[in-house]
Amino acid sequence: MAITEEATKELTKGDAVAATVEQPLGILTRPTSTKGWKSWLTTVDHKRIGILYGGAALLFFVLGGLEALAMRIQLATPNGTFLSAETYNQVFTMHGVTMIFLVAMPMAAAFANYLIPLQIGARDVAFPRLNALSFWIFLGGGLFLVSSQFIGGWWSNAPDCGWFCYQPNGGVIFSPSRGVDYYAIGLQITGIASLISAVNLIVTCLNMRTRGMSMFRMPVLTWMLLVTQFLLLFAIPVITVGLFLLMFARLFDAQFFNVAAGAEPLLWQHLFWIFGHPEVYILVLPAFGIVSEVIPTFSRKPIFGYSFMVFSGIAIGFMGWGVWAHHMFASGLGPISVAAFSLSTMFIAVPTGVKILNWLATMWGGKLTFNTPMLFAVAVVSMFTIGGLSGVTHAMAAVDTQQTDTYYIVAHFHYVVFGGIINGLFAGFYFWWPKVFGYKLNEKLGKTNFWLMIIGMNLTFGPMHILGLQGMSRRYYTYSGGYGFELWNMVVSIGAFTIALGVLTFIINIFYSKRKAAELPPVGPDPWDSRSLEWMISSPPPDHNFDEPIDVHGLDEFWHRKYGYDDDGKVIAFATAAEVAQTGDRTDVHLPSPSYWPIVVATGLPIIGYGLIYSLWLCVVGGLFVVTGLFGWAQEPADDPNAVHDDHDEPGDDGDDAQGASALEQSSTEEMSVDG
Amino acid sequence: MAEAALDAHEHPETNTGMSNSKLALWVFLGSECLLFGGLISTYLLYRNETNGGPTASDVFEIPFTSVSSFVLLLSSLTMVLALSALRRGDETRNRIWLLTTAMLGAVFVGGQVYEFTAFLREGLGFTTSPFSSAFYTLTGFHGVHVSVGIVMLMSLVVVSLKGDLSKERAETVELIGLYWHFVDVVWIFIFTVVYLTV
Amino acid sequence: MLTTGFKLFFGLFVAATFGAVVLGYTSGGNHLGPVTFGYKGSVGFVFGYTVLMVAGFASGAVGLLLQAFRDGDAEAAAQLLGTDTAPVGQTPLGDSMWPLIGAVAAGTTVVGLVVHPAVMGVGLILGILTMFEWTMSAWADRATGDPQANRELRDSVMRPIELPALALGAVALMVASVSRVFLASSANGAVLAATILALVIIGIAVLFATKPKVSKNVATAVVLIVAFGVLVTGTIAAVVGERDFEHSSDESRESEEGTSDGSSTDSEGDGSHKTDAGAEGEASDE
Amino acid sequence: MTETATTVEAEVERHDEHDHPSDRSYVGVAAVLGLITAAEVLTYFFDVGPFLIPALMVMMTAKFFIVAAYFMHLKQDIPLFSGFFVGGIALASIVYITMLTTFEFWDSFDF
Repeated sequence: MAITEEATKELTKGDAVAATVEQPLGILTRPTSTKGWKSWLTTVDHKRIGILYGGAALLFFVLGGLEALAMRIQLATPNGTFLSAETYNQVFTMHGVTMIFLVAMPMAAAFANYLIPLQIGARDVAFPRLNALSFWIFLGGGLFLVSSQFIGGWWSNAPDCGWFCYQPNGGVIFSPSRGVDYYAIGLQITGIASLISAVNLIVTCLNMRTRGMSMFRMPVLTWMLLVTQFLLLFAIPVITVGLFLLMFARLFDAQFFNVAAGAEPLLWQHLFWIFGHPEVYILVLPAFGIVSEVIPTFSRKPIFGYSFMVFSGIAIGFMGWGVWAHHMFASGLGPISVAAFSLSTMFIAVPTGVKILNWLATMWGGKLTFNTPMLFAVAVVSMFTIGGLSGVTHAMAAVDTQQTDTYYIVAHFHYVVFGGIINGLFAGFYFWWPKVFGYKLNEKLGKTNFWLMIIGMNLTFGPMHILGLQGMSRRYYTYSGGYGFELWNMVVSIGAFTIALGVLTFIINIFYSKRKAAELPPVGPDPWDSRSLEWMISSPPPDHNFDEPIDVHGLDEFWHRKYGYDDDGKVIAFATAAEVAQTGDRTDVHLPSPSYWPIVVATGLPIIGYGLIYSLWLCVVGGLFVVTGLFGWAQEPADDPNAVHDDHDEPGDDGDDAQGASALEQSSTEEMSVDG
Repeated sequence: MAEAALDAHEHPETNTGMSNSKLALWVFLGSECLLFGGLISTYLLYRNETNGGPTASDVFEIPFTSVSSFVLLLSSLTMVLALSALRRGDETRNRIWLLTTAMLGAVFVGGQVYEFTAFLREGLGFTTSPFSSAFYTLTGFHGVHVSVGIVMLMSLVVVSLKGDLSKERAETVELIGLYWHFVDVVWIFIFTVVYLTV
Repeated sequence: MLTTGFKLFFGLFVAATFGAVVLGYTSGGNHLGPVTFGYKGSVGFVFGYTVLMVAGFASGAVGLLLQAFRDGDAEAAAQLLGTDTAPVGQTPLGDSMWPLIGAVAAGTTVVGLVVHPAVMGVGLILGILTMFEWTMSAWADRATGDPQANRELRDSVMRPIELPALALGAVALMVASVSRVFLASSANGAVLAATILALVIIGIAVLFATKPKVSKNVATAVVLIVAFGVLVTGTIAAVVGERDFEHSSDESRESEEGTSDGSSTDSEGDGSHKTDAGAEGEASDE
Repeated sequence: MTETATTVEAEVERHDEHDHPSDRSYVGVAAVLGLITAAEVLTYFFDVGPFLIPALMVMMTAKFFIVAAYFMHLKQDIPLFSGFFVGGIALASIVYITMLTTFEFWDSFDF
């Protein structure tokens, strides 16, 4: 409990203290640094954790993108020899797993972590240390998965069963390498991270809103992220069950998927898609939320039909649970299931359509500014609509049976995933970049980035519809000439490299703009003339977020502090952002203290994972990390009583598991407390 | 500044009026329902897939499992008694009941180990059939939850012995109690669905 | 120059070693065995020989230590260090039980060498534990100048390891013992044993809860007796072994309700011993 | 048995929100739970014919609600908590039961 720091302080005050106290071994005391790389390992600040999430996800994005390029090199021409069949299986599996679990989900988590507390006017999330824990667990799980590409030989041990890993194809007989073990364990680890994060953010949204911020005054982004967290909360356990069964089946010869013993391999498909369909919305709802922030700002109009937006999001969240079997039409479910799920799938298009129409209505009659974030946001609206429509086509079971496992499916979900999600995330990057890092990304490079990506994606995924209808199957590592596949495959590959160029432009833009930013004036708190609370504080925000808790009187509080209406009902500005915004120079705020324990606990999990695969003894080591970490965590107060002079937290040391840990996190609820 | 401080201290309460930890625990328990639901469903799907091995009615020993169920139920009672004692500020009784809860939990887990060993001896291995795999996974998973609960309870006892578990920290006991009751509720399901309907 | 402490322990050393050698010969060892620790030739009564030898060498080591530190005499220490006064010792954090546990560990390891590898394993684990804990305590003793701070420092570092280990250990022992007892009983005996065990636990708890004024010593004693009883019964049950299980299907094992069931119901009422007796009877019945 | 239940309920209801039920009422609740469990176990020894499954389900649900309401004090806590619990269980039941029925029934119909 870092008691020694307190004692040194006493000495400087000149109090008569009996003992001379020296700093004992540094690592055994509570971390205090707020600068340097070490501080990033121990940080519990939701903003820094958000940046960590984003950075890690971006790295995985590049990795997953390289895998996509490898596939496109292989398929650009008939009878390609760039990848062997075995490697190709691993590459497409890792591409899918990486992009979904290690890019799209954590990227959304980055926005959620960074923005939710700011948008609801909170000082931090409900459990800052759990927040750090979920990031480190995610990173550990991600690296664990990726390590399968190197451990035991270059691309010989990665999962090779496709991202949904159907059984018994993913069993030991058909997939004898350790790859599927990595898949099963790695995804369980990242699942734990998502679950912790979901609990944390749900509590944050329900419990930590600032005065006057009722649920229906929360920005649409926060709402969508909240719905996402609920979906995660309930969907993650389902896939955990599935992965658990898979793990036991592979490692300990359990009979869950052994048809010879009377098992039903469809069980896996059900469990996977009960998770998998909500997962689709887990991925896309944050992007919807981002678009719902960007479009009103650059249309200079409030969002059209706020409550419709929110309720359609909630409706999607609910209905997402009733459609999973449409992924399984080709598996012989029986006509009634097929009919029922076919119907429910058509219905889910309704709330999605509501959203599209509301975005259009928001733009309708607005003063539109087409800068990079807006361009990406509009791209989401259009591209996602294409993806949504092709999705409705395979709600018809008869059509679906023809399309299943062809490139038509690949085209469809990439229009959703790339057109909807990645574009949405890029809109978010360009939009909040000045808030997070204090400088704007260059517009010219940004627009280049946008056009390269939008043209690239249509070149890549558009022709895939045709290929699919022509009968080209997905997941074949090569094809023969003479079936009419050559032209479109070449186009697709060219498109893929165009996208890669676009992403490269983005990365260049980051560094270029950072260098340029030194010559430009600071961006100020509100570079886009926006509407929600995060723009009311300086850019980048101070550690403590808000100097004073903000009193919220309505939706778009910040905008209403800048603008009002005259007698004729016309909008007039009566304050500038700089006048309204907080300065962020307060220095006496009691913040949650950094902690070593999250990273200690998180380190244990991949070790346990390797242990399960290679030697159970390692599990003991990993378990030691986890248990020690949790107990150390539980006895460490959420905020260091010695960090600030007012010691109003009872030093807690109870020993128990995560629950007890969260009991202690309790005190961080009161992080808003300020020493007078 | 002083006002702000006052303000901040006057409004420690949360939007829902409930502490973050308690809310978080309930959110977590909601998620656990899906976890156990999935395992129970797996079991229900495979309950008759015995692959030529022993069936449920061959091995289950209802009288013993009934006693186990009673023991777990009893431990739920002692758990609330522990919490109620601590809320009154009665640390001694709190300790007594916490320890009792842990011991009863250990008897339950001991019974499960016994049961597993007995089933194994009678030819129901983990890999015998989909039924056996599903049964061991479900009940084993529950057993692990109970064991984690016992470890937390024992830790609470130690903390209490060191004098660090006072009335003000009753919520910690409450949270662990909620977890414990949840595990009990799951067993109520398992006992009926798995054992009594063979 | 020989200190009093040294003399005492050296005497013990000589006596014990001599005793060990004699024992080794007289109980059937050959002429070289007992003096080479059994390396060249055999030792008769191995267990007794080992215990005496270990006692002897332990005494010898302590004697040498005492000689080296002049029986802990402050002036002598100062002389040795070449300073005017001996450095002021720091207040240790409190009573240390690690020397005791360390001794037990050493003893267990040696006995284990002779008796069973599992016992040796327990001894080794205990020994490693002792070294680790002792080291950490020693470190914390000197970490800062403030004993209070030292204690908290030690706790903050060590409790996350100690607490779960202790809890896990206790749970594991209890679970292992209880399940052994059930396994040794007949099917109905197990039902009975579980019932009685639960009743005893709750009975004791109710007893304590209604009389919270019971002195701490009595409470500790009862808890220890129960724990010890459970452990001993578990060990006995483990040694007795599991009952015979019929492989697969067919459930005709209801017939084995011995008389011991009845006897154990009689003895309900006063504490764990009786349960244990009951369960034990159950065990030996098979 | 019913008598115990009603007294318990009455006793609990007399307390206001900040007051927690007394130890005696907890013991009463446990007694009720014990009796239901005993009834459950009895179905194993006595044949109750076609009512077995419904009876067991009813008793199981009753036990669940009693534990949740009294031991987990959802009765006193805010409805939100019950919402999470009931929501989780409802979602799990609907989704998983649908899943199980697709294995058993849905392919036996012919159009």
